[in-house]
Amino acid sequence: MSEAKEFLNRLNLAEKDYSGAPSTMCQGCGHDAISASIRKAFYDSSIDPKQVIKLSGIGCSSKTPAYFLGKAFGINTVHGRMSAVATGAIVANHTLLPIGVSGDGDTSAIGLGNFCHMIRRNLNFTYIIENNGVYGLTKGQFSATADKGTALKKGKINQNEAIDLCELAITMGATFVARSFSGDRKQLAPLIQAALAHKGLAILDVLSPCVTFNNHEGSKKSLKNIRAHLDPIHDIDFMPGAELIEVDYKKGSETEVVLYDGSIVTLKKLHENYDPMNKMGAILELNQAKTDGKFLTGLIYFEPNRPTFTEQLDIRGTALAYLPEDKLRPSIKHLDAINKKLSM
Amino acid sequence: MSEAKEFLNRLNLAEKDYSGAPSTMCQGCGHDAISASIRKAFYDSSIDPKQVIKLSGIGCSSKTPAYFLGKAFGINTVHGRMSAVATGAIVANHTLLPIGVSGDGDTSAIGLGNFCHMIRRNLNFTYIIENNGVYGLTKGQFSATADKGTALKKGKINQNEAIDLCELAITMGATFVARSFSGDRKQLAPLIQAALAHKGLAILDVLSPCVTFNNHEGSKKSLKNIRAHLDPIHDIDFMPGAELIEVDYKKGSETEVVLYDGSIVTLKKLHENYDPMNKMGAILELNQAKTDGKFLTGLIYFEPNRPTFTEQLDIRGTALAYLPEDKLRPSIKHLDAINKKLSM
Amino acid sequence: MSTINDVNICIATPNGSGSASANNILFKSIFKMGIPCSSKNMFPSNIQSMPTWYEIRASSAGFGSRKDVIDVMVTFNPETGASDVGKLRENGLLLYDTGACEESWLSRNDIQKIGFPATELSKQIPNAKIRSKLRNMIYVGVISSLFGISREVLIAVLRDTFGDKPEVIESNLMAIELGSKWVEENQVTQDICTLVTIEGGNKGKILSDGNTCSALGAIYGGVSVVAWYPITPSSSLAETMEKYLPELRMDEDKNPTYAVIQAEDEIAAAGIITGAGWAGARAMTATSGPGLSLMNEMIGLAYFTEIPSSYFIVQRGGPSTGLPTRTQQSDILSMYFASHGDTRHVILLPHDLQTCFEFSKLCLDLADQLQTPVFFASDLDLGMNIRPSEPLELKSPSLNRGKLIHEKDIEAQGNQFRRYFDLDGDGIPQRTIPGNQHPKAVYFCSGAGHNADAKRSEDPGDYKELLDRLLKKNHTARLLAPQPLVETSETSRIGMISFGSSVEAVREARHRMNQDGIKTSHLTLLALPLSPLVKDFIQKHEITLIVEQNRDGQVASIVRMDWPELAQKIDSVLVYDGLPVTAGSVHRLSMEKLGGKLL
Amino acid sequence: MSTINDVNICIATPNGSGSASANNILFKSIFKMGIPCSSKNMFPSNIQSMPTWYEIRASSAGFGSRKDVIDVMVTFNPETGASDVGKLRENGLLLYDTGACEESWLSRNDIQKIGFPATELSKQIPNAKIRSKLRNMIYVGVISSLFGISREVLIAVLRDTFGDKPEVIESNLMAIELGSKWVEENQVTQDICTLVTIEGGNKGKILSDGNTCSALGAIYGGVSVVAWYPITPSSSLAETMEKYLPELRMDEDKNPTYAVIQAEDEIAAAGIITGAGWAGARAMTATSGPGLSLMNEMIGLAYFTEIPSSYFIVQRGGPSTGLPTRTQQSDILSMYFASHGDTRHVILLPHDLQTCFEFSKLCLDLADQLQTPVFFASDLDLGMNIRPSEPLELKSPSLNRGKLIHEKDIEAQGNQFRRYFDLDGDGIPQRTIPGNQHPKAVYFCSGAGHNADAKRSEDPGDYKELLDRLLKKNHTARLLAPQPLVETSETSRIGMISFGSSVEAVREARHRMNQDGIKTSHLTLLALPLSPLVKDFIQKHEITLIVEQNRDGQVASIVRMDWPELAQKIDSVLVYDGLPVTAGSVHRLSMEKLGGKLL
Ligand SMILES: Cc1ncc(C[n+]2csc(CCOP(=O)(O)OP(=O)(O)O)c2C)c(N)n1
Ligand SMILES: Cc1ncc(C[n+]2csc(CCOP(=O)(O)OP(=O)(O)O)c2C)c(N)n1
Ligand code: SF4
Ligand code: SF4
Ligand SMILES: [Mg+2]
Ligand SMILES: [Mg+2]
Repeated sequence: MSEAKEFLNRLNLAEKDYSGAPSTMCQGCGHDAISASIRKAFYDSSIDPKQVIKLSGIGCSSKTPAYFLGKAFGINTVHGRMSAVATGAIVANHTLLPIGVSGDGDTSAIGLGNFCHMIRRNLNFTYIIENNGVYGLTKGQFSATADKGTALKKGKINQNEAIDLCELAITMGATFVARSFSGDRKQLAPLIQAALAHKGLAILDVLSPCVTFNNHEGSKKSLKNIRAHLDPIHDIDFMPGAELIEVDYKKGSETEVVLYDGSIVTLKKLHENYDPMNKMGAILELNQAKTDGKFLTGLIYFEPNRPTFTEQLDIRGTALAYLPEDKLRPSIKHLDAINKKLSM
Repeated sequence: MSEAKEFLNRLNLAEKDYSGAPSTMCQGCGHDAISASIRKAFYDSSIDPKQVIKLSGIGCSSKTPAYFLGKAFGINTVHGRMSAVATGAIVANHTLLPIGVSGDGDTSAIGLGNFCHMIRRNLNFTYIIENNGVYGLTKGQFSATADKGTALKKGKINQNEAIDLCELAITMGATFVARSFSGDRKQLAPLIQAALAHKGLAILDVLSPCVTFNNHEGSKKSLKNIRAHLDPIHDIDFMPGAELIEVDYKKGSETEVVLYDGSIVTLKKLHENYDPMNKMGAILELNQAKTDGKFLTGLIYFEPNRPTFTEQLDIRGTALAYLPEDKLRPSIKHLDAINKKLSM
Repeated sequence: MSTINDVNICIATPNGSGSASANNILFKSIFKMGIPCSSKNMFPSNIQSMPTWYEIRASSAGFGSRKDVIDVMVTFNPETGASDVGKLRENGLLLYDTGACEESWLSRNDIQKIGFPATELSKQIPNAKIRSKLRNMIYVGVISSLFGISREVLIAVLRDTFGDKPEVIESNLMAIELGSKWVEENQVTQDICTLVTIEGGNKGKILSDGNTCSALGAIYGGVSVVAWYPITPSSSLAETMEKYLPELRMDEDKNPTYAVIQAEDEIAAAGIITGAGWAGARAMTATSGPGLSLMNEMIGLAYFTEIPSSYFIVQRGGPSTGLPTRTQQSDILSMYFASHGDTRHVILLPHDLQTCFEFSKLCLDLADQLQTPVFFASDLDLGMNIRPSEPLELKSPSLNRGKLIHEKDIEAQGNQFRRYFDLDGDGIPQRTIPGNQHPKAVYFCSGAGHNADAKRSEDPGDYKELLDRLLKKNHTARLLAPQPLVETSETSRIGMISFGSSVEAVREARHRMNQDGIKTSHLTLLALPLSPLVKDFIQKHEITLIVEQNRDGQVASIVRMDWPELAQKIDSVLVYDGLPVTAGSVHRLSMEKLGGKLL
Repeated sequence: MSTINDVNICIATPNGSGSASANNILFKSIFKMGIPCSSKNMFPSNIQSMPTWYEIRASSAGFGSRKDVIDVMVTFNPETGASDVGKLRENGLLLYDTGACEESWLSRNDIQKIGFPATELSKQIPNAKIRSKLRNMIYVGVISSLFGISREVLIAVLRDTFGDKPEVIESNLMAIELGSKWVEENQVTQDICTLVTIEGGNKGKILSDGNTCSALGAIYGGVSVVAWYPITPSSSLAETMEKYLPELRMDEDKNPTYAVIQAEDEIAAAGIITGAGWAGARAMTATSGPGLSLMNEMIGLAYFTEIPSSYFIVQRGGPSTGLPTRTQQSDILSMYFASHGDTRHVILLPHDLQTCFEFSKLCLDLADQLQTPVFFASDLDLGMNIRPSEPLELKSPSLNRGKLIHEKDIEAQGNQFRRYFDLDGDGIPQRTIPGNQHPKAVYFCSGAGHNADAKRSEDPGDYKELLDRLLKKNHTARLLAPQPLVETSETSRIGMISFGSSVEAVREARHRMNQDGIKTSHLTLLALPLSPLVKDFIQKHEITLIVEQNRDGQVASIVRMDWPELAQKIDSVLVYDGLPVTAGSVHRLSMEKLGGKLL
């Protein structure tokens, strides 16, 4: 009996080393496909799971961090507050690589305010929204990303305009904003790799059909309708910095974005003149796509050099969580001086 | 002794009929000037105070509804939740004219998520933000509208980009978005009149210097700095619908916007080609002003015909709060039918 | 020994596999036979493929709580099969699919086992798409034949359920017949129980769940603003309102006399009803623990400013996310003390479908009468499990809006109105609402300190007066809220107190204790703050056991706080594993507690 | 009868008028004379022009609580003048500005009155801009001359205060001299009190407030993540940290060993410290009632997932916005039961500057040791009022990180680690943090039901086991938290219990009761849950009065819940008007309570 040779990445890890517990999603749920892309992205980028932390809120989507990278620490927080908890965790240990998964309900409804403020801070964080336009776990009520005119299974019609989380993220100052589709692993996996390599906050709004509650006729976020209206702005490739050195990467293809760790994102344009580093252009294009009833996908906006939150706080070196006692406690001498000052 | 003749409006009310309790703001506080403009707007528009409800959150700004329209019912809610409380009050009684005052801390920090969702619903509400870039009532900490690079009195420098509440409001789908300055009553009062006449949500972001905590050198929201960088997009005039009938208003001046109640807003352009009904144009112009370090003021964006929240809910006729018992309770017959159905 | 109409059937399936419909039909069929019955759905916090158990109990004596013994186990979930088999009582009956069964399940020799080829049989269903769902109907067929549910009853239930979809009725019936034919052809039998039609049994009775009845109660209670945010197990309360309101509450111009708002979060939901309450609408929200936690600040505002508002809390396993699809009564103290500062709240405690219906209206009434947030405290078991009941009865004739006064009232009392003045000595002031045109009607409402004239005040005297009056109002509520139901027996030295979804289990446990020769009295608690009748009851008995579905004995704590002098006369019986409480556990724990005290 | 060093001076001004600085200088001068003294600032929820009262008490016996009698009233606020005069004791001294005085103020004939032309005098200050502010320094001058504060002391204090700004010192001194010269020239005197320097008095002592000492305590306690949202009266705690941290907590590369994050709201602040605690940092937030209400849900998450986190709650007048600048102890139950579900929390109760300093570190320690949210409960009086104290002393030598284990620990215990397993029988499991490279270290943390191995579980047994262990942990805390300080006297039948900012007033009240012939014992409560020593104490006394600054007797409620058998041996003394509690009110209310019981 000959065993099939396993493919290993630069850390000598196989893809299965990036797996987690068995999924409890409904069969065919978009969220499972995203988990698969996440696993692939980490594997392809040869990231050590022990250096990763996983976070989430509450929802079907928010359960998924249990289903990838079982060797990484993870936390399932409360509904809508992943952004706050992540802020604390990342400040406490900025040396780890954090990835978070949230739902559209989690992010755009109860969590909206905290989400916006996390963006402002440019937390170094990859924030994936598994966007199905409904509250899956509570059985299919509209979320704030439900498209106007969409019908619930039971017939109710949504009267509100959907919140476009990409547009909002750009407006709030996000430094990496992408949209993709759970079913498009070829686009999604490199986008996640790029997001992980990005220094700063990366928002990925991933359309992820809820096959149980939002996959009927009349729903704009059904698998069929999304498929029919995808509008990628470019083909995307990602080459991790470390690998570049080995393969002696040949520059010059289409548009390249070099990330701070030397990784290269290659974008083969499908949209004429689209410049992902132009904020106003990105917002215009998003609005045009909305008018056209299309789902613009790809790396929509990118700003490489803004200081991250921990940089703003001057946190460098040892993680705060690992500082030894002698770094954490001022000397008695200082206390004497303070007492002296207070006694005057 | 001859008494000075009082000027009366169409309701035979004098300006003092629009006054409230004496202010407890610091002397020179921008908020007091805004209260004065609010009084003037109501007086000029001949609105019956008994038909008005006033709402606010918590903060110096949020105290001010006590200082105008003493004859109107008012409520001071909790920090950041005016939007939610107003939603309930307006749904309960859509026949009244609601006006709310909030602060930048109230709106852009703790209240941001609820603010965004209120906007999405297009609540029929005039929402004034008295924007001073600090938490006045808690003694001058930065709020989320503090400009990047601004210094606190004690020296701390703000590292974050300010949230531009006008841009955000437009992005979230507000149907009336204006910016003004507490010291510019000539612009502010007609803007408030127009906001009150607007059918839908009107956001007024009013720069309102905090003379106690944010009026020093190094602050971009100091009285002096605001004054020096105001950039009005037009001169504005407002003519209430009711008066039009009387004075046989002559059309044709500059740009006119006719509101649903027949009122007319006249905008004399100062910015070439500015069209307040173009969403993308408005966002571009706001961003340009930011780049130029200017405070764009005037009616920045306007969309006249979107159904309001209560219209979406089909609420018409008698206010829910005033429905008599026979309208509120279904008949016993119906209950019998329900029992029957449940027994099958 | 086979019984007549006494059996507890547990059906174990993965959720989302179509079993809900099968179980429902089975349960309704037994109900339709006139047999006293009840059901419990123990489902996971998940949408598809995780373990669910549905228990159907027939009880000739009419006990409706979850039975602690499983007589029949249907193992349709491979994941839990092995442990499910272990839950069967001795001589119980195991029903399994021979096509999806593991050897280990069959190792018990002290039980009856009937394997039937459900997977195989289901292949005869022509439409392959629905085959796997209809596999569940096969066990319905098997059970109906084994236990004696007639084809006619099943058909009637299928008709009631799928009314206008004959093709659905047909395919379901076909699957049922596959199962029952298999039983008949193979001449399989059991000696657990025979289900026998009771003529006139369940006649006129309804089948429903607490959330549905609460929803109807609120609609009949004249609610006009509903704001909510989805959360299990309260979502179905709001969603049922959304279902019924359009047919029940349109005015003659076809305009709704209500608004239902799905808010962006629970803080907004609470804010919306506070705004609506201030403006004069009867307003409510529905939520569970996590939402309640988020609403604390707004509840404090409504308490301090005296704004009527109704909070329907359907409790689940806490703290935190906890067990979101399991039942508990552990938010009592959270409601009672909701908000920072000195607060005390009024809580209504329904325990069956009729009180769910009635107390919903009462909640809106009391909120108006007391001008404060009032809580309606249900739980997942009461709220979501289907049970029989007499038809819902509209008892209170009209809406009580309390001391809400209008222009003419102000005139009548000499053009005087003081918003926060205790005119009647009951702690409850008069209230006006926006839109009132009387020049004296206006007041400014603020969550900051204020005096009797609603003017802001930081005066220590004004502040203390306000706090004291709020407490007085809470005392008024002791008598205004529904008074407990007391069943005393002259000879019993033991009292028992229960509330909510425990009441039915306690009734059965007392019956068992009575059989053991232990007589007990019972008090059904219907509201907090405690009525003086509770004090009387405890005083009258040597020992009173308070049965609660929480860890900390939350109601008992309140008794201790209120009447410390009685503290030594009470003890707690606590069941808090998340499953609906059984008479067995109440019985056992009560005997343990009494053991040391009386026996 | 004039006293020596016994006087209570109340200065009434509009806030924001520059009086804060004048009052501060006056108070420090008395302190510098070595006289035992204390101060209370009663300020409005407003920035400018509303009534403020600042009380300075000199007490030769060394009592530091607010005095219930006002000996001297400085009426510099026209708005409150009339009522302020009414607060003066008989024969008290009224000081007023003849240029800003109303006739009605002078109608009392049972008091001494000294009017001085402050407005007029202030015109001599050349810089018109600062004239109105410096008008306040004139009363400082008047008082110093009337009561005997020397020029040297005043100059020294001005120097300490304005150090590097000679021109400010000069202008202030000029204003003071205008006042004192006026007294000398007019030969005015009083017979209330003479202030006499006590050599060596206050030597080495510091003057500070609780928030400052808490901030320092947390910094010395090794806090590394602070997240907060501004709210009175807790803001100054966080802001003082921001002030001290840069000088105290930079590593050798000049990088901070901390992060202070001004969050966008309290939910985020709680979320941030929860995330930081999970990741292994010592993390805290500071807030007051409304913020606490908003944090409920996150506190429940931390409780259920056992994440260390520290909540510094500086209490103020509630509920709702309440009296935001007044003091209270009314959030005890809110902290104790924070979050929905069955929860019990640990609360530390500092009562002076040293315990503020010590317990801050202890709070961080206990959070790590118990792996749970721990509350540090201060209040506005303790947190914001300046008082003297012995110098802060660093008592506990090293940080206690509890059962936080690393790679080598897991190896040492045989490569085994079970996150939620009660290894030691104290309810406290071991904990790892992200970054730990041991293959067994990893766990997934969830607020949903989980088993001892941190796997999600809806099993009723797992769930109950978890809830029971959490309660066991809380019992462990009874002994781990600081034990009460007990002063018993053999002969006393009466016990008194107090905590926080009441302790000092109770000390004085007991002194007075002692003078009345009533001996009392005292227990200073330092933490919740209650130590068994509290039980002993109550048992030993016929009656124990629990003194609290809230309406509902919140700590007494907890005593009743914990030890119902003691319930009849306790009673409550409740002061809750928002002002710092006085010995007088405690004395009076205690006597009332005892009246019916013992005397
Ligand atoms: C405070 C609070 N409110 C409500 C809920 C109930 N709840 C659980 S998941 C969820 C919505 C999840 O929707 P989304 O984030 O879109 O995730 P999805 O299930 O669609 O992947 C809600 C409302 C909760 N857990 N906590
Ligand atoms: C839940 C809660 N958190 C914090 C506070 C304290 N607080 C009162 S006002 C205020 C800020 C007000 O700032 P802003 O809205 O900008 O109003 P301004 O005073 O500047 O006019 C804060 C944080 C509060 N009242 N409630
Ligand atoms: S309910 Fe929807 S979102 Fe949730 S697991 Fe199923 S398909 Fe996915
Ligand atoms: S503190 Fe600032 S915002 Fe508040 S009243 Fe004074 S000037 Fe106005
Ligand atoms: Mg979703
Ligand atoms: Mg502000």
